[in-house]
Amino acid sequence: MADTLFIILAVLTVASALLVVVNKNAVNAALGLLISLLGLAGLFVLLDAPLLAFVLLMVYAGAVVALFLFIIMLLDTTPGAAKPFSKMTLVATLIGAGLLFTGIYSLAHRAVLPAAPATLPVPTMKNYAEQLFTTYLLPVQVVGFMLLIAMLGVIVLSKKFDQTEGAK
Amino acid sequence: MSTELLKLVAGSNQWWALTPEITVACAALALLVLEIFLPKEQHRFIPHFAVVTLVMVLGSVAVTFEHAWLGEQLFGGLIKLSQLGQIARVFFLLSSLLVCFLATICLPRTRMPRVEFYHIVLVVTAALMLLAQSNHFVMFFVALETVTIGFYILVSYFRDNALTLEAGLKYLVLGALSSAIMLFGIVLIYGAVGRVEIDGVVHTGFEYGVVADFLRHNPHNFLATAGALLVLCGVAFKIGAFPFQIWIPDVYQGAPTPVTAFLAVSSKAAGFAVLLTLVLNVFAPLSAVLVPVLSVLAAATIIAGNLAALSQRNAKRLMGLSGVSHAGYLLMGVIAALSVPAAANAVWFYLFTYLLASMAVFGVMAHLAGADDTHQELDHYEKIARERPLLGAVLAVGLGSLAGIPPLAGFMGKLLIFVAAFQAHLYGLLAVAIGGVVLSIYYYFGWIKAAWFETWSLNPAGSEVSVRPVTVPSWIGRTVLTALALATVLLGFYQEPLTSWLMK
Amino acid sequence: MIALLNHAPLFGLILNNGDTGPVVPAYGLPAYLLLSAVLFALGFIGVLLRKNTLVIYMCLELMLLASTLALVAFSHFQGTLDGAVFVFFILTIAAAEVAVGLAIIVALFRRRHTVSVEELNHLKH
Amino acid sequence: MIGSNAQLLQLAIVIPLGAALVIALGLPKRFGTKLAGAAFTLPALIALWLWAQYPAEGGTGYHYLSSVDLGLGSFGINLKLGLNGIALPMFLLAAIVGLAAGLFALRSQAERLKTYLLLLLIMHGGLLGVFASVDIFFFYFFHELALIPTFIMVGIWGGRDRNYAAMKMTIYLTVGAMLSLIGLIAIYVKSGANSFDLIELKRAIAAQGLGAATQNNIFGVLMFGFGILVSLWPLHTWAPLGYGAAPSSTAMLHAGVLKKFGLYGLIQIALPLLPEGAAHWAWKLALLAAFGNVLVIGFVTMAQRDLKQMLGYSSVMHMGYCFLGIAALSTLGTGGVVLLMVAHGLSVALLFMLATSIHHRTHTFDLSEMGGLAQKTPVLAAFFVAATMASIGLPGFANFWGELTVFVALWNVSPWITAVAVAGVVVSAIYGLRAAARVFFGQPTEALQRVTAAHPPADLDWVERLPALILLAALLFFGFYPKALSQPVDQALTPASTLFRSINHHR
Repeated sequence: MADTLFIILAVLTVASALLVVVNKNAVNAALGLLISLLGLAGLFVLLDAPLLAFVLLMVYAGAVVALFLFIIMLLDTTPGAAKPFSKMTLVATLIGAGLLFTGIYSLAHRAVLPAAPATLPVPTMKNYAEQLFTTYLLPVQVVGFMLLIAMLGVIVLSKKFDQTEGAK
Repeated sequence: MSTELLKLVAGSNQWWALTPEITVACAALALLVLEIFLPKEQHRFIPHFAVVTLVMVLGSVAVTFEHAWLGEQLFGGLIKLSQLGQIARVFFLLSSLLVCFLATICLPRTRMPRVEFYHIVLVVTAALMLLAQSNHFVMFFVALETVTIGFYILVSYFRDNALTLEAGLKYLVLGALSSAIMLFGIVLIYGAVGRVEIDGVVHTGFEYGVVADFLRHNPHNFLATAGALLVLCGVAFKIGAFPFQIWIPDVYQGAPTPVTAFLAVSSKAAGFAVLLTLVLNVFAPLSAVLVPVLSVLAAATIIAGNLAALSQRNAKRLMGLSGVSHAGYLLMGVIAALSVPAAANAVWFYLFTYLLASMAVFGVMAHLAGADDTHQELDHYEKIARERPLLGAVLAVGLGSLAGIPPLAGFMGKLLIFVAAFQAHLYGLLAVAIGGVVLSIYYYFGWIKAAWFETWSLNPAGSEVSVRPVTVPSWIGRTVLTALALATVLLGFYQEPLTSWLMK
Repeated sequence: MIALLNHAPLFGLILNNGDTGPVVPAYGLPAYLLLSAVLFALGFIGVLLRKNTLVIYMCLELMLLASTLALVAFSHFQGTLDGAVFVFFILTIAAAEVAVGLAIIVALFRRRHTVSVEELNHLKH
Repeated sequence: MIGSNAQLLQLAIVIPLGAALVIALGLPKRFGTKLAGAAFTLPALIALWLWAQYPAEGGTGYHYLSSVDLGLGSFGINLKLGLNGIALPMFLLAAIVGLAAGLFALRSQAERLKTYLLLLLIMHGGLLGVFASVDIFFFYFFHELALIPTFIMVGIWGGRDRNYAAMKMTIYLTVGAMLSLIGLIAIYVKSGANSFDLIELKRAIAAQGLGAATQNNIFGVLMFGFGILVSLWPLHTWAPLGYGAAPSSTAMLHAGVLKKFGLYGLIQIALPLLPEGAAHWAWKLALLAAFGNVLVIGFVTMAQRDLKQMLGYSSVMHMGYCFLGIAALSTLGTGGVVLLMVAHGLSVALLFMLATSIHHRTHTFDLSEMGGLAQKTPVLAAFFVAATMASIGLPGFANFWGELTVFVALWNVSPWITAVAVAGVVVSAIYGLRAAARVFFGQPTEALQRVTAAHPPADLDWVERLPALILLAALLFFGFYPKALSQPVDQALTPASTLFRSINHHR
């Protein structure tokens, strides 16, 4: 059962990711990203991380992709006659293929992967919370500041001019 | 929440050790509070608050330089306090202070909000200090991304200028790309190292110490090596090493001048602080792979930076590309540090001299920039020496130091690195570096020439009126610029203050 | 792509040759890693290939997602929670990055009326 | 404990630099020129005092030693000052020429005189520092300190083509300085002394010795690095151009003193530390110098029409003799080079100064537009002819002893090269005397007559006469009493004779 699900989800994820890369239309690309996300969320569930799957869907599907779609609609960029690819195609494909090959090669040569321990800690909400608020409290605080400057940055970059103080 | 948990929090999180970072971050918040509560006509004092805070924190770090916790791991191993960390703190605080100074010159020319700028600078400063002291890849990545996102905003801050936004977008795309590559590297390392149990506590492949241990025992692990290389790619982007230097000229030109200075000095120094930690402590067992890769990178960086800078006429692009070549010399120092430990101090010495000289030059540039911040050509420097001898002199000292002309500080920096490289037997690289220095004399001298020689002719034939009005430096501006120039000259003659402090 | 995945069981079995548990999926850590590598490579190709900045940005997100997948897989198969916790941070950072990035793209579009990287060459070379 | 003479030596370097600093801080012009005058004079007095105090049996070691740690002690860099028998004459040369150039500059009509004097003072301080440094790092450092003002002065106060000349000088000399720096660093690293102190280096290298290949490589780097700085053919092209454009005081100091840095470095550092390297390169150096600097440049000099360019080329040519003396690899040759450096420094400074005086009166440097100036300015003519004769190397002037010693030393190595070198003297006599004749005798050209009608030329006033007298007096003094210089040099070179014997034995 799990194996079948894995294959289905993996194919779904990769295929939709391919859609993001090759599709001419930005809207379709965003939809591809969305489907890819769904596949990933499914894989997360397979990996015993349903909470992460939920967060992924919330943040990405709920916010990021929605934002993308919103912006695409807002900017109304017509999928013009221009080709969607630049002339760097060959280079890019080569590098990408190289990366792929590296990944497969490393796996095929059995890069020494650590074996699974006997007991797996259950990733419950409580476990995550404990980690986040003890060990990783400092990065959590830092991320808070990061979100603050991101918010301020978006405001600065989008606010109307005449209210700014330099104008007086 | 159980009491046990609270105890754990209290036990492993030594917040007081991070007082400088916390103070700076709180000051950033206070700026926003001040903006809300202060009456509008007093808003111009808000930047002063930021500057005063930075000065105070800088002073307190300098006073408590050798505190009791040096060498200790805090926050359960997220942070490691060290001598180099203290040096990095001083460096970033000083640099941000000067960036704030530049901002007080440049921001009033635009109609952009000001408080937010200082707020972001302060937050980025705190993150930079954490970055240099992090001992754990999660902390490292979070701090790095905070810095990066801050820079995305700062680079595109003058959004009424399309070129600035274009630079912002370029920095955004390439920065995000490098972050993604680096992240994948971190993940690979994490996966390769796995879990280690010491005294019943599980340690993961995020901790520098664990990774170093693992690599010492498995120097040929493919996943870990690939991960390390990917992480170094990300760092190479930060420092602008070849082939990740392509973003530099465009972004440096488009970014507001204070931000260009911030990028050139702090961002680059952060890259080298991280690189020194990673290469010397974490990835040192991979030196058989790293040394050739880094050597080729360093040589290519020096060549690419210098060749590209030769034909530049835009001052900001020139600073960017010449900065690339400086990154090359510094990389040479990092490689040398693998076999000659003193080279790490030489790298920091170089970074400090680079800070002083670059900030002096950017200070002059900030005074000369007109309404269009992206349009700063060398031709605009004509008549500067005659009309504003102070600016001309500071510019000459700064550029001279960058070019590594004795007796200025930059020469000492280069000398120490070259000596270290020689001791590390990096002869080929040294030859490339020497060639680079000679090339750099050409374009730095061209700039000095533009400011000093061309107009000082006895027969001012075809003299046209200087197109752009120069911002007259205030007394603060004069003081800061003079101090920078004097420090650059002084460090060339008398290095005791800095070296005694770096070599402890 | 699918052909590649079909070879995954070969890799997957490597880890499971001594398994005693009742239900162990045939697709182990290597399969997830392979999938992650493929996603990462696809995203990378997309970033270099596409001209529309919005799509480039999506491809960057794809690369981040590939990392999270590998992270969760490692975390699961090694029994350390740290990897999964890191995913929280990555998701937050990615969201912030997207917000800032899109703000810049919109601001630029207001001035230039284009989102194509080919037309973003006004900075002097 | 450092003696009072050691403090005087420190003071001699500090005075010009300190005066420059005070002027830079905004001293009014009136006081500025006075201060500058004092700062040019005092080091010369100190140098004379130190020379008089130098023990007759000075031996090989350094005197007036002092050491200051400036914060790089852990790298083995200390500001260690002192003079030995080779450094003493050079220090004296720097002080005398500096005094003459300074006095000349004080009364020159340069625009922004204060800045000009400031830069000249820095240059002077650097020059004194070069020859007083025992630490080879500071030896290099002071050289650069003197070099930078040179570029600036050429670029700002220079004559025709100053931009191009300044650029070309900067690039050539920076390359040369960089190469020399690498050579010095190589010595520092390879010696294992962990010190830039020349005394320490000598001890360390004497103890362990350097491999032949290492010596060859380092000497090669130093030879070309220093060679560019001294205008070794074919890397000399910056010199005539730069001197042609440089303001007179700058040209006096650079051609007279600063240029000797490379030769001094070869004698003081490269020869004693890298004897086998020297033996390996000696023949190549001799050939380059004899055929390049002496013959080729000699003929090029004959073809010059511009007085200042001609002086520039002739100084390149005379450097050839210095290289030949070094390539002779003998105590005699090396000692001769020291004498020749002092003599040439004095005479070329005098010539550059007088060339400017001529220009003030004729408003041209073009030889073909001059003539008959001797009738109106007999004193100037007398000085110029004397200086020309000195530079040719006629007996009675210091140059004679230098050249003679070099030729004798060369004769022991190769009579053929000696023949070429002596032929060079004839060439230099031809162009030198012809130039003197063109300027001062014969009939004035029409163009000149127009100029002299508009500005009737006066003879040398005391402002020009005083520096000229100082330089000429020194030339004559050393010409009639060379022992004053040769004695300390001889003593300093005593150990070198065994060294050279062993090299020559190997050859």
